[in-house]
Amino acid sequence: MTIRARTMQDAKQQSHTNAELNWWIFMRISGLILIFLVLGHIYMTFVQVSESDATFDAVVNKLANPAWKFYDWLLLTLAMLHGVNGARYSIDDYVRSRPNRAWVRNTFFTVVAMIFVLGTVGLFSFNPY
Amino acid sequence: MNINVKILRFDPEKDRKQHWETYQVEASPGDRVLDVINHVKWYIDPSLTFRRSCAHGICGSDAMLINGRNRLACKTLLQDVVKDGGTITAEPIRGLKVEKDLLVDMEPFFDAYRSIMPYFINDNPAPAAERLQSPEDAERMDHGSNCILCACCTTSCPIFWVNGSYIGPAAIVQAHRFIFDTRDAATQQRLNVMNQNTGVWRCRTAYNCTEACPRDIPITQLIEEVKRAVMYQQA
Amino acid sequence: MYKGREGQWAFYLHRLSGLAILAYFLLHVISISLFVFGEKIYMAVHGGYDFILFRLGLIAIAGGVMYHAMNGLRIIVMDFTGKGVAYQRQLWYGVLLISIVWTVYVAIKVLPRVAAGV
Amino acid sequence: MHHRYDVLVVGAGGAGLMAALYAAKGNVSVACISKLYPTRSHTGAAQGGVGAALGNVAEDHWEWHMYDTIKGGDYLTDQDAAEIFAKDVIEAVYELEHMGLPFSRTEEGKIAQRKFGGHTREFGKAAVERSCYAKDRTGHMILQTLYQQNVKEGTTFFNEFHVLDLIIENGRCSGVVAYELSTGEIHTFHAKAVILAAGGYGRIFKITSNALTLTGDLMSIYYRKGLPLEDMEFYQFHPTGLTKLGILVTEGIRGEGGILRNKDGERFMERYAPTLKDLAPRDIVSRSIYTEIREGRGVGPDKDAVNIDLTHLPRDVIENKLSEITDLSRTYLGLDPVKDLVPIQPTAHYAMGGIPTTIDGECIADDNGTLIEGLYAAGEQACVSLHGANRLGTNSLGDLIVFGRRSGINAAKYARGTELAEMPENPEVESRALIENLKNADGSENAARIRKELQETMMNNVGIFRNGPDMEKQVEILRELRARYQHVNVQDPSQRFNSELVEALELGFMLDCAEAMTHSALNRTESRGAHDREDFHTRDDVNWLKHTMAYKDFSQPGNVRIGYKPVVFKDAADGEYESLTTYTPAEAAGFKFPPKPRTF
Ligand SMILES: Cc1cc2nc3c(=O)[nH]c(=O)nc-3n(C[C@H](O)[C@H](O)[C@H](O)COP(=O)(O)OP(=O)(O)OC[C@H]3O[C@@H](n4cnc5c(N)ncnc54)[C@H](O)[C@@H]3O)c2cc1C
Ligand code: HEM
Ligand code: SF4
Ligand code: F3S
Ligand code: FES
Repeated sequence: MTIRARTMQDAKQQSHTNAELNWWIFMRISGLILIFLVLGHIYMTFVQVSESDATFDAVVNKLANPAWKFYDWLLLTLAMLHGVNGARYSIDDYVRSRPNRAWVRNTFFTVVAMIFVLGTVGLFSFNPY
Repeated sequence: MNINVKILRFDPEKDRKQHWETYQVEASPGDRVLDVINHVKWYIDPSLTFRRSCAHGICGSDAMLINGRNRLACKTLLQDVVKDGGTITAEPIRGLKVEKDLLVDMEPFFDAYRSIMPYFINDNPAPAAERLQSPEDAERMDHGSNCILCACCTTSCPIFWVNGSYIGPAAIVQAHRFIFDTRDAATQQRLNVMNQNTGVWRCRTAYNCTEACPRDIPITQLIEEVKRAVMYQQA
Repeated sequence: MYKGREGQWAFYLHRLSGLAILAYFLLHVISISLFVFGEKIYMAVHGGYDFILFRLGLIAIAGGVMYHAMNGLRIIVMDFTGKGVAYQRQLWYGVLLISIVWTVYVAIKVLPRVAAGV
Repeated sequence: MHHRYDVLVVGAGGAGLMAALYAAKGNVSVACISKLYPTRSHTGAAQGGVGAALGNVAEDHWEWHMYDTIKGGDYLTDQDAAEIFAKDVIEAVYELEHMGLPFSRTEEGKIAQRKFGGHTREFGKAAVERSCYAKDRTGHMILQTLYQQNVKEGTTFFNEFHVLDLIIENGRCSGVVAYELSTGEIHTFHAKAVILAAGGYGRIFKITSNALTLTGDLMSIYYRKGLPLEDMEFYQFHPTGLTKLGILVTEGIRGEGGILRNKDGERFMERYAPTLKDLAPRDIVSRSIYTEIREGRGVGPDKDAVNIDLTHLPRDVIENKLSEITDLSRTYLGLDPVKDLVPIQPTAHYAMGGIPTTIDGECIADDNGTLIEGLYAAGEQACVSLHGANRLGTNSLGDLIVFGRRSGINAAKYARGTELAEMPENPEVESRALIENLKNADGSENAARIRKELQETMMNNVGIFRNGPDMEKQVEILRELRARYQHVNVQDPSQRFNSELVEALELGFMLDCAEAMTHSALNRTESRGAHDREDFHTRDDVNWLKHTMAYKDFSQPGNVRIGYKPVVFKDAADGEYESLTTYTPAEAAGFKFPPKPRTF
């Protein structure tokens, strides 16, 4: 990623996507929504109740309600995308060599995608009653 | 007053690593740091190497890390950074290859500068006299055109230190100067350069650039203005 | 270390808190999702949550989230208003204040339970 | 290493960049060699503005500008140069604007203009707004804009290359030899035409507004070839430098209404220049300040300064139109011009003299006006003799863009019509020897000490007021310093970035400039413009209406041979130019701008 646009032509060729702009906007919007989701979640599950109260039954009970299901899923998705993109910023900054960067990024994305699938499946597929 | 001047030295022909060297210098509080460093070079160790020219903060040659912050040595008075018997430290600016002592390779910095098309573009035939521009519009370029390309900002940016391809605040300041020039016709293209993944989006608003700028340019503010301009242009 | 001022530390803390939250969040999702595999496994893992250190760590995470959220707001304000940039230092001190008050509040709520072991 | 270009520009200040730009427009290959990164050049320090009779604020005509330039130059100005200049500079300023230069603006959106010392309407009646400015950083904007345009045109730059020698054989210049700072390598540049634009040499004085790098390199190199330096005795001391530091306080400060006051608070310029007062030309103001100081009316601990008073100006003017200088005095003196008086003292500022050139920028080799083929010069280091005995404020930036452009265009034209001249064998031997001598010298002389003595003695003996005995003393001092210079030993043996070596080389160049200046000044037994002799207090048009040409006399170190060149005058009939070396008032009747007593 060297910066060597010396002419207008180069500049045009190098700037064909709005990806960075879109992610930038997404970080802000998702951040705003996450304020309510995350802080609400922490308040309800950690401050008000003990973590050890998060028993199997408690979780199961809560997730029986579709509204909570949706709340949790939105939290999961937004936090995942927001956090992963944030981590990408860091990777792009600190991992300087191009091959390494691609490698680190891809491994990271794969792992996170798996966790995301796990989380989503967990939320929706499981119905004990 | 007597002060210690601690300088991070490096001679590419002798040293494998940078090392500190301390010199005792007699100086007065109103002296510039550059005066003291010159004193060391002229009367103590002539091999000490750094850039300097104008000696009053206009040419942008002598950006260095003085007492842990980027400054121009010729625009920093001793009284502002050290007391009698105290120590000042001088290191090369960060993020660029150190060539010798306080002198670094400026080419990457100027490469970034050149990449934003830092020149007026308007292919319409010019009038016989000047292109008109209101005083208010001229004022929009005031901050951007004040830049002396000293690199204090870019080399104080935590992103620039670690991310080799970030174009850096100095180049964005230059872009700002042209983007907000009502006479210029290439706003679009420059915003596109700013929209690259090496451009404005790398800035994490750390403000080191703004704090470091010897010309008091509100750099972060200009960067934010460019970010918004890119966004509105794409919207 | 470069002697940056408020902005630099705001940025480092934002990044650090963001990454820390992400790390916790990923673990959290994994552990929660384990109930797909049944109560036994789920509870086995969740037993670990009783560790004192872990629960103290959670207070830090809660504090970090508040810092990250409030500083995120600060960043958004700076991005979209000139005033935000002009008052970025004051805003940051506000962010710190809120984060500390919240962390103390969380600690007061949670610590007795940790001490009591429930 | 060996390089080949059609046109080679030495120096990347305003003059060099302008020349490179216009040479490139002439469809030839161009390279620019500079010992500094282009944007570090001292043109960036110019604050006040560039004078051009645009008439945006008040009625103005190029003839008025021409007259002011000639009168300001105390009639030593070549009037053909002044005419071309006053006409061309208007177009050149518009061209800068078209290149995007961010000028300050009038309410109608035109380029803003303000008053400046010595610029008048109707041939001296009253001050006129002629200086086109961009806040108080006009030079900075010119330098940046010209560099930008060169980036656009793709000019090849060799930055941090120090030119050490010119290759001239049989009256033809075929290139230069340069030392590359980063590697210590010697490069030869082979070219059809070479343009010199390496700036001034103010560093030979102790108190100066000039950069540490302004050491007169190319003047000295020219002089070492046995070629003449013109009018070296004329060196301008700017009236307002920050005390002790010499950092310039722009004249714009007086253009905006700043007032000079002595220790009694008196506006003393009313006594010396009743009409223009604080806006009189620089030589007059500098001398007036010095007279005040000498007569005990100075301020400051050593009573060696006077105050500039801005406190009556609106805050807005001080903060905005004069932000640069406000910033400087806050930074370096801790004084706020909004409420404090700022102590100033005259500072060595500008070389009127230098490498003699024609109005087309061609370098002149002797008293008869023989040209050196393929060699051009422009900017402060050249002497077209536009500024005569004293330069008017804002005329230097104008000089850069007008004559920088002319030499660029002419060099390209010349290069298109010629082949590369044969290079002598081993053109770099002398440069190598120069370096080897410094690296292997015996003795233990310290270059910095010699330089300091040079600067102090030049300031005292060849400064604002001059007299025979002091200057004779200085001639001896220079001989002695030169002898000591032979024993300067560069201790840093390194090849790469050997800045000690560079400083030692520069000291050698400075000694040459000081020598040419001192001899020229000693020789001119009159007072004219910036050259003020206490022992010859009046201007003497009968004997001294001529340019001095100083040649190095190789018979004995430290000797100088003096020659002369006529001054160019214009007929009242507005046609022909005529050259004069002597003058009687009767003859003058036929001239448009004949020498007159200078009052302001
Ligand atoms: C503080 C200050 C304020 C001024 N204000 C005004 C003003 O308001 N209006 C006005 O009209 N004039 C003003 N002047 C005068 C004017 O700015 C200068 O005379 C002018 O800028 C000189 O330009 P230049 O291009 O000749 O040289 P410079 O800009 O000095 O450039 C010299 C160039 O030559 C190069 N060089 C030198 N030696 C060598 C070498 N050996 N090898 C290779 N390269 C070399 C340098 O690297 C540099 O690029 C001011 C001057 C000063 C000092
Ligand atoms: C609670 C509300 C949140 C808000 C308001 C918020 C806001 C933001 C904003 C605006 C950014 C962009 C920073 C910039 O561009 O300079 C950001 C970055 C980031 N966020 Fe959040 N965020 C929130 C929650 C989270 C959560 C839950 C996570 C973790 C899963 C997270 C992880 C990150 C990371 C890793 C970054 C990148 C940091 C960097 O590059 O410096 N954030 N956040
Ligand atoms: S913006 Fe300021 S700090 Fe950055 S290069 Fe320009 S003058 Fe230097
Ligand atoms: S320090 Fe760097 S992160 Fe942005 S605000 Fe300045 S460029
Ligand atoms: S020496 Fe010119 S900016 Fe410091």
